[in-house]
Amino acid sequence: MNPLIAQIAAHSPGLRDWLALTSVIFSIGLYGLLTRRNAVGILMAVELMLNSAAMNFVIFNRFCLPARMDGSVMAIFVIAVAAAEVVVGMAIFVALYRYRGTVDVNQMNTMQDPVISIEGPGDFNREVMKNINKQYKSRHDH
Amino acid sequence: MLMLPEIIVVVTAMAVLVADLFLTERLRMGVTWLSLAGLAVAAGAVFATPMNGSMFGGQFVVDAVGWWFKLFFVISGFFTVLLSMDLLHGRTTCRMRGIGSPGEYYTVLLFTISGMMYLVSARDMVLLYVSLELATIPLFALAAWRREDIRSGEAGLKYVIVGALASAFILYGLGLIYGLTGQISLDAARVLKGSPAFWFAAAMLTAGIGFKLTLVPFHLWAADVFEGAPMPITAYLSVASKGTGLAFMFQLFFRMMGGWVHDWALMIALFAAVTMTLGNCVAIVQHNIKRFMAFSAISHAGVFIMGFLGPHDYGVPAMLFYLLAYIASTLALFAGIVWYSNETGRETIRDYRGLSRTNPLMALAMMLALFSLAGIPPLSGFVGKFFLFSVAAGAGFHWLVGIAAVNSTIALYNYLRIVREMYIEPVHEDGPAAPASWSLSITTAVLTTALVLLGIIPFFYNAINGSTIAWLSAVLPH
Amino acid sequence: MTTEIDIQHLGFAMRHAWLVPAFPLVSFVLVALFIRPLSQRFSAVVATLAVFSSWVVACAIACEYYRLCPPGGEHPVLVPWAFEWLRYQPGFTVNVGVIVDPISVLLMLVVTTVSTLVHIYSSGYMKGDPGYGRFFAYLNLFTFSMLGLVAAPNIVQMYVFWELVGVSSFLLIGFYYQKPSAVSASKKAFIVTRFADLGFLIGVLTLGYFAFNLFGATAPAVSARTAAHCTMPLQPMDFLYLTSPEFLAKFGALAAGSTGITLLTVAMVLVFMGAAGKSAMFPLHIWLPDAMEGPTPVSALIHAATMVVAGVYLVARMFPAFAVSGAALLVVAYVGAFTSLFAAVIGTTQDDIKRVLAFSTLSQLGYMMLALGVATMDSPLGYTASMFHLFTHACFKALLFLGAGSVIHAVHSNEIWDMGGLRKKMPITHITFLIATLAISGFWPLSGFFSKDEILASALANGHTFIFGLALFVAGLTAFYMFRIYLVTFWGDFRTDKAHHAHEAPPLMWIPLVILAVLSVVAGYVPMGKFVSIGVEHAEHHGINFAIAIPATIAALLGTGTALLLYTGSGSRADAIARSLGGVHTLIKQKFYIDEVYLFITHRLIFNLVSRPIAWFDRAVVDGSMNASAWATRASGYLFSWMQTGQVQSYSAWFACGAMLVLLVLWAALI
Amino acid sequence: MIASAIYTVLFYAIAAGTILLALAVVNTRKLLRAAVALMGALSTTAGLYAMLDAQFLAGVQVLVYVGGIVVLIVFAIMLTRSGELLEDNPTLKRKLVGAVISIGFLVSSVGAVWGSPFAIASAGKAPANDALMIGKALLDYGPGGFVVPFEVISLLLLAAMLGGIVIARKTPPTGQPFTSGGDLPGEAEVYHPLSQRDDETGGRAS
Repeated sequence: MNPLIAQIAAHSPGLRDWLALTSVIFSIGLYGLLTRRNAVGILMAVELMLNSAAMNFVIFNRFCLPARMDGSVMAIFVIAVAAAEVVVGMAIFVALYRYRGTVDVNQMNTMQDPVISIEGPGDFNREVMKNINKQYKSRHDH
Repeated sequence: MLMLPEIIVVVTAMAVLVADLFLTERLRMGVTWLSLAGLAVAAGAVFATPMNGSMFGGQFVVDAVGWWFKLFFVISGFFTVLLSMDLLHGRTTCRMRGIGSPGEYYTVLLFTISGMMYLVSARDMVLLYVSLELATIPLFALAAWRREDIRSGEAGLKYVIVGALASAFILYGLGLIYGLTGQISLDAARVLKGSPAFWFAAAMLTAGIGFKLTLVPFHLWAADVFEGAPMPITAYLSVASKGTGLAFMFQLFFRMMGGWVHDWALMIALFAAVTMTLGNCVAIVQHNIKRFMAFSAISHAGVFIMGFLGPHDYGVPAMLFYLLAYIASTLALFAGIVWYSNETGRETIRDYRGLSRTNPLMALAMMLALFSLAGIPPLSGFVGKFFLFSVAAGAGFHWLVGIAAVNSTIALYNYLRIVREMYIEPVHEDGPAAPASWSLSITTAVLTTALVLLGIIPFFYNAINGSTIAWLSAVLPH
Repeated sequence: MTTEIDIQHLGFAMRHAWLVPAFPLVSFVLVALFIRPLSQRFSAVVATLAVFSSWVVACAIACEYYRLCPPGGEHPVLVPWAFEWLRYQPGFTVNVGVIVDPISVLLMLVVTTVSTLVHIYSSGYMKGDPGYGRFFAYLNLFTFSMLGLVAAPNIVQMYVFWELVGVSSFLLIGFYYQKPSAVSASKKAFIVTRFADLGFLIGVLTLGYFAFNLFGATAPAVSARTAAHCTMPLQPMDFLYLTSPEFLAKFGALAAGSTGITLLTVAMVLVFMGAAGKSAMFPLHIWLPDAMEGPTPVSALIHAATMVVAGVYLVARMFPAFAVSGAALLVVAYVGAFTSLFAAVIGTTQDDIKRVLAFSTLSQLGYMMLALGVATMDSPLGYTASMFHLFTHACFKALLFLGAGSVIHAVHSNEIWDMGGLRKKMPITHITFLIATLAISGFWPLSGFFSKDEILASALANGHTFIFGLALFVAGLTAFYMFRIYLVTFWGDFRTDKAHHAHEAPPLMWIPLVILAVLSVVAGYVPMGKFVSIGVEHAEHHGINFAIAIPATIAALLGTGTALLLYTGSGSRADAIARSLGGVHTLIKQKFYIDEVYLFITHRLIFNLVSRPIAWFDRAVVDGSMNASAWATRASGYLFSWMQTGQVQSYSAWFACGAMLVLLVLWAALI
Repeated sequence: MIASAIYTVLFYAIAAGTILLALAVVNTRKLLRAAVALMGALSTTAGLYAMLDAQFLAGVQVLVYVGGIVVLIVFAIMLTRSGELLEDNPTLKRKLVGAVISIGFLVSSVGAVWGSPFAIASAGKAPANDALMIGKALLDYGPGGFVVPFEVISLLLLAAMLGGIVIARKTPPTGQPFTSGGDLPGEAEVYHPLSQRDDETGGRAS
C-alpha cells in the first residue's frame, strides 16, 4: 500500500473537521450579512448561514446517532423555513424597491433616533454637542 | 382533545381566507367577525382543555404554564383584531393608503397566534424551531403590510434581516445541543455537563431569546420596526411577540437547561439591569409614541426576566401574572394610540396635548394604563412589579432591586410625560374630531377594567399561582 | 391595666371605620364623572358634604375609642376593619384596613376638620374659576388619599396611599396648568418626592424581606398579645408586627456587613428618607416653596396642615423601630433641627407672603421632627409633644394660609409690599391673622405656646441642650418673621391702589377663618398627654414649666420687638411725624439710623452673610444636584440612543457582539 | 483504504470549493455572480450531504434550495434591478467590523467544538433507504415522529406565501410615496433632528 494513500486515509475527516467546515461557512455568511450593501445580497449571506447550521444537524446525525433520522428531518425543515424566509424577504425588498428605487441597506435609515441638543450646564455640554453633531453628519455622509 | 385551541385558530384562519374570496366588498366585514368569533371560541377551548396531558407520543404537551401562555396569546390576538378592524376596513377619518387585504391580514395574524401556541407545547427541537418561525416570519410581512409607506417597508427589511440572523443563531445553538445530547428532545439536554460547546450553544440561544424578548444589546431592531409597522401590529409586537419571547425563554431555560438556571442567575440579572436601564433612559429622548412604546417594551423585558432569578415557585407565577398585567395595560394604551392615529394620522407624544379636555374618558383610560405600566399602586402593574422585585430580592439580588427601583422612577417620569401632555398642556388645535369607534371603546373599557381589577382582586394571581405550582414541582429539579 | 376590648362587638362607627375614606372617594367619582359637567355649584356642595360626613364619622370613632380606652390609660392599637388584598403566599398577605389608635384618630380629626373648612372656604375663593368642579374633585381625591394613608394598618397600604397623595398633590399644584411656573412646580414636587419615595420603597422592601424571614420565630408572641384587637390575623407587613419589640429585638441584632451599622438603622434611615421627602426636610425641601404656585386653599390643606405632616406621622407610626435604632432617631432629630433653623432664616428675607408661610411650615415641621427625634421609649414626652404641635400647628397654619388667601384675594398680589393698612379694610381677616401670628409665635395663652413649650421641655429633659438652644433661637426668629409680614400687611399705609380698594372676604371665606381662630386659641388646653402616649411611662407635662416658658416667651418677645422696631418706624410715616414734634433733627437722625440698622441687619448681615449663601447653597448644590441627576439621565438617554443609527447592519453587529459577550460572561463565570 | 483516502481527498476538495464559493457569495460586487456562486455553494453542500450518507437530503437540497430558493433570489435581483448595477463597496470600517466579528465567531466556535466531548457513536451505519426512513418519520404520530411540525411548516409556508403576495402586489400608481406620521423629511412638519427642539426644555417653561 502506498504510504501516501495510507497517510491520506489516516486523515479521514472526523466530526471536528466537519464542524469546523460549517463554522467557517457560518462565519463567511456572518461576514456577508455585516458587509453586503444590497439587501438581496444580505439574504444570500443568510442562506449560507442557515445552510451551514442545517449541515450541523446532518453531521451530528451521521456521527452521533446514525440509526435515527432526526437530524436529517431537521435539515429538511430548515430548508423549508429558509424558503419561507426568502419569500417574505424578497416580497418586502421588491415592494421597497418600488417606492425607494433602491435596496441599499445603508440608505434605509429614515427611522433612527434623532440627535438633539442636550440642555445642560457649561462647557461639557458644548463639547458633547460638537461631537454629536459631527457624528450626525457622518451618519448622513454616504 | 388537547390540540383543540390550535386547531380552532388554524381552521378559523383557513375559513377567513376562503370567506375573503367569496364575500363581496359590502360584506367584507364578515372576515373580522369570523376572526373574532374564532378567537373567542379558541379562548373557550383553552379553558376547556385540561392543564396537563400530551398527544402524539409526547410531541405535543399541555401543562399549566403553557395553558396560561395560550390563553394570553389568544386574548392578545383577539384584541389585536379589534384594534385592526377600523384601519383595515377604512373606517377612519385619516384615510390611509396601502393597508388593506383584511382577509389575508387576519389569516396571517391567526397563523402567527397558532405558531405561538404550538411553541409552548413543543417538546422537541423541530417543533420548537418551526413554530418559533411560524410565530416570527409572518410578522415580518405584517410589519411591512402598508406597502406604500416607505417606513413600513423599511421596518420589514430591518426586521427580516435581524430576524434571519437570530434564526440562524438559534439554529446553530440547537444544532450543538443536539450533537451534545444525541437526541432531538428538549428534556434530554437537562442532564448535560458544562462544556465549551454547551456554553457556546447557550450563548447563541440567549442571543435568539434576546431578539424575541428585546434584551439589550439584541433590542436595536425594535424601535425602528415598531415605528414603521402599522399601529395595531406595533401593539401586537409589543405584547404577543414579547410573550412569545418569554415562552421561548421558558422552554429553553426551564426545560432544556433546567439544571443550569441558578448558575446563570448573574447573567440574567445583568441582562435585566442593563435592559431596563437602557430602555428607560432612551425612552426619555423619544418623541414618536411608537418608538417610545418600543423602549417601554424593552425596559419591561428587563423587568420580566427578573422572575428567572428567584425560587421558581415564586418567580414563574410572578412572571405570568406580570405578563397578564402588561398585556392588559399595553393594549389599553394602544387602543387610545390607535384611535388617535386613525383619526389624525399623527403619532408624536406632543400631539396628545390637551386630550383630557377633548376626550376625557379616553384620556383617563390611557392615564390608568400608563400608571399601571409605571407601577403606581394599586394598579395591576404595581402588583406585578412588586412580586417580581420581591423574587429578585429573595434571590439575594438586592443591587438589582435597587436598580429596578431607580428605573421605576425614571419610567414614571417617562410615562408622566404623556400624562402631562394630556392633562396639563393646552388643547391641540387640530385634535381628533370623532369619538372612538365601538370596537376601540370596548377594547379600552374591558382592558382598563381588567388592569384595575387585576391589581385589587387577588383572585387572578391566586389562580395562576395555584395552577403553576404543581407543574413546577414536576418539572424542576430540587 | 389592660383594657378588655371585644373586637367583634364594637360600635357602629368602629365597625364601619372604612366610611371615613369612603365618603370622599365616592364623592370624587361622582363629582369627577357625573356632577361636574352638570353643575359647578352642586359639585362644591357634594364635595363639602362628603368631607363633612367623614368628619362626623371620625368624631364618632374618636368618641368610641376614648370610651373604650379612657384618656390617661393604655391606648392599644385596634384594627376594627380589614379585608385581604394581596395574598403573596400563605402566611404573607397584605390587607387593606383601618387602624385606630391615638395618632390615627388625631390625624383623622385634623385632616377631616381642616379639609371641611378648606372645602367651605374654597367654594368662595374659587368662585368664577373655570376649573371649579375639577378643583373639588381633586380636593376630594386628595382627602381620600390622605385618609387612606392615615388609616393604613400596614406599610404596603401606607405606601400605596403615599403615592396617591403624591399624585393628587401633583394635580393640585399644577391646577393652574396655563401657568408655566405652576407646571414646573408640580413637576418638581413630584420628582423630588418621588426620588425620596425611592428610599422609602427600598426601605419597605428591606423591612418586608426581614419581617417575612423572622415572622415564624417572632410572630406568635406578637400575635398572642394583639390578636384580641384585630379582625384579621397578624401579617408581616403590619405595623403592629413591625413595631413589636419581639421583631425589633431580632432585627436590630442583624448587622449590615461589617460596618457596625445595624440593618435596622439602614432600613429606618431609608424610611425616613421617604418621610423627609413628604415632610420637606432638608435637603429634600426644595419643592415646598415652589408648591405655593397652587391655589391658596390647596396650600392651606396640603402644604401646611395635612400632606406635609405625613412624614411626621410615618416617623411617629414607626417610632418604636426608630427608638430601637438610636442612630436613626438621631438622624431624625438633627435633620429636623437643622431644617427648622435653616427655613426660619430664609423666611426672614422673603417678600412673598405665601413663601414666608411655606418656609415657616418647613421650620415648624422641623420642630415636629426634632421633637420625635429627642424622644425615647422611656421618656416619650417628645412623641406626645410632636403630635401636640402637629395638632396646634394644623389649626394656626391653616388659618394663616387661609387668611393670606383672603388677603391675596382682595389685593390680587402675593407681595407683602403691595399690601399695607389692610387692618381697616379687612377687620375679620386681620383679627384672625393676628391670633394665628400670636399662636405661632408662642404667646401665652394661645395654643402654640403650649405645644412649643412641650417640645422645648422634651428636648431639655432628654439632655439635648444644644437642640434646645437652637429651638429657642428658632422660636425667636419665628416671632420675628411672622410679625414682619403681619405688620407690613396689615399696618402702615396702603401702598397700592389695590390695597386701598380691598374689602373684606365673603362670609363663606371668613367663617372658616373664625372657626380656625377659635381652635387656635383653645387647642392648647387639650391635655394631649392623656390622649396620645407611647411606651410604658405616661408622658405628663403638668401645667406651665416656668423654667422653659420664660425663656421661650422672652425669645418670642425679642423677635416681636425687633419686628416692631424695624417695620413700624419706616413703614408709617404719619406716626413718625407725630412723634417728631419734639425734635425734628434727632428724629431724622434716628430714622436714618434705624434705616441703616435695618438695611445693615437685613440686607448686609443676614442677607449677604447668611441667607444668600444658604439660598445659593439651596439653589446651586441641593437643587443643582437634583437637576444634574435628571440631566445625567437624559444625557445617558442620548448617549444610548446613539446606538439607534437606523443602520440594520450595525444592529446586526451589535447582535453578534452581544452573543460573543454572553459567551464571555458564561465562560468567565463558569470555568 | 483507498476508498477512505478518496473520501478524504474528496472531502477536502469539496470543502475548499464550498468555502471559496461562499467567499465569492459575500464578496462579488455583481449580484448575479453572487447568486451563481451561491448556487454553486449550495450544490457542493449537497455533495457534502451525500458524503454524509444523506442521499435523499442531497436531492432535496438540489431541488428545493438550488432549484427553488436561488431562482427566487435571482428573480428578486432582476426585479430590484440589482443585477445591472455594480454594488457599492462597503466602507472600510464596516469591512473591518464584519471581519473582526466573523473571525471572533469562527475562533470561538471552532474552539468550542474542539474542546467538547460529543457523543460519537462508535458503530452503526446509516440505513440504506434514508428516503423511506425520513418519510416515515415525517408522518409518524407516535413518539419520535414529526407529524406536528410537518403540519406546522405547511402553515408557515402558506402564511409566508400569503404575506409575500400581499406585500409584493402592485397597487395602482397614485404618485408620491406617502407616510402617515408627518415626521419624515419632505413632509409639512419637517423633522430634521437638529432643528427639533427638545420638548422638555425648549420653548416654554424654563
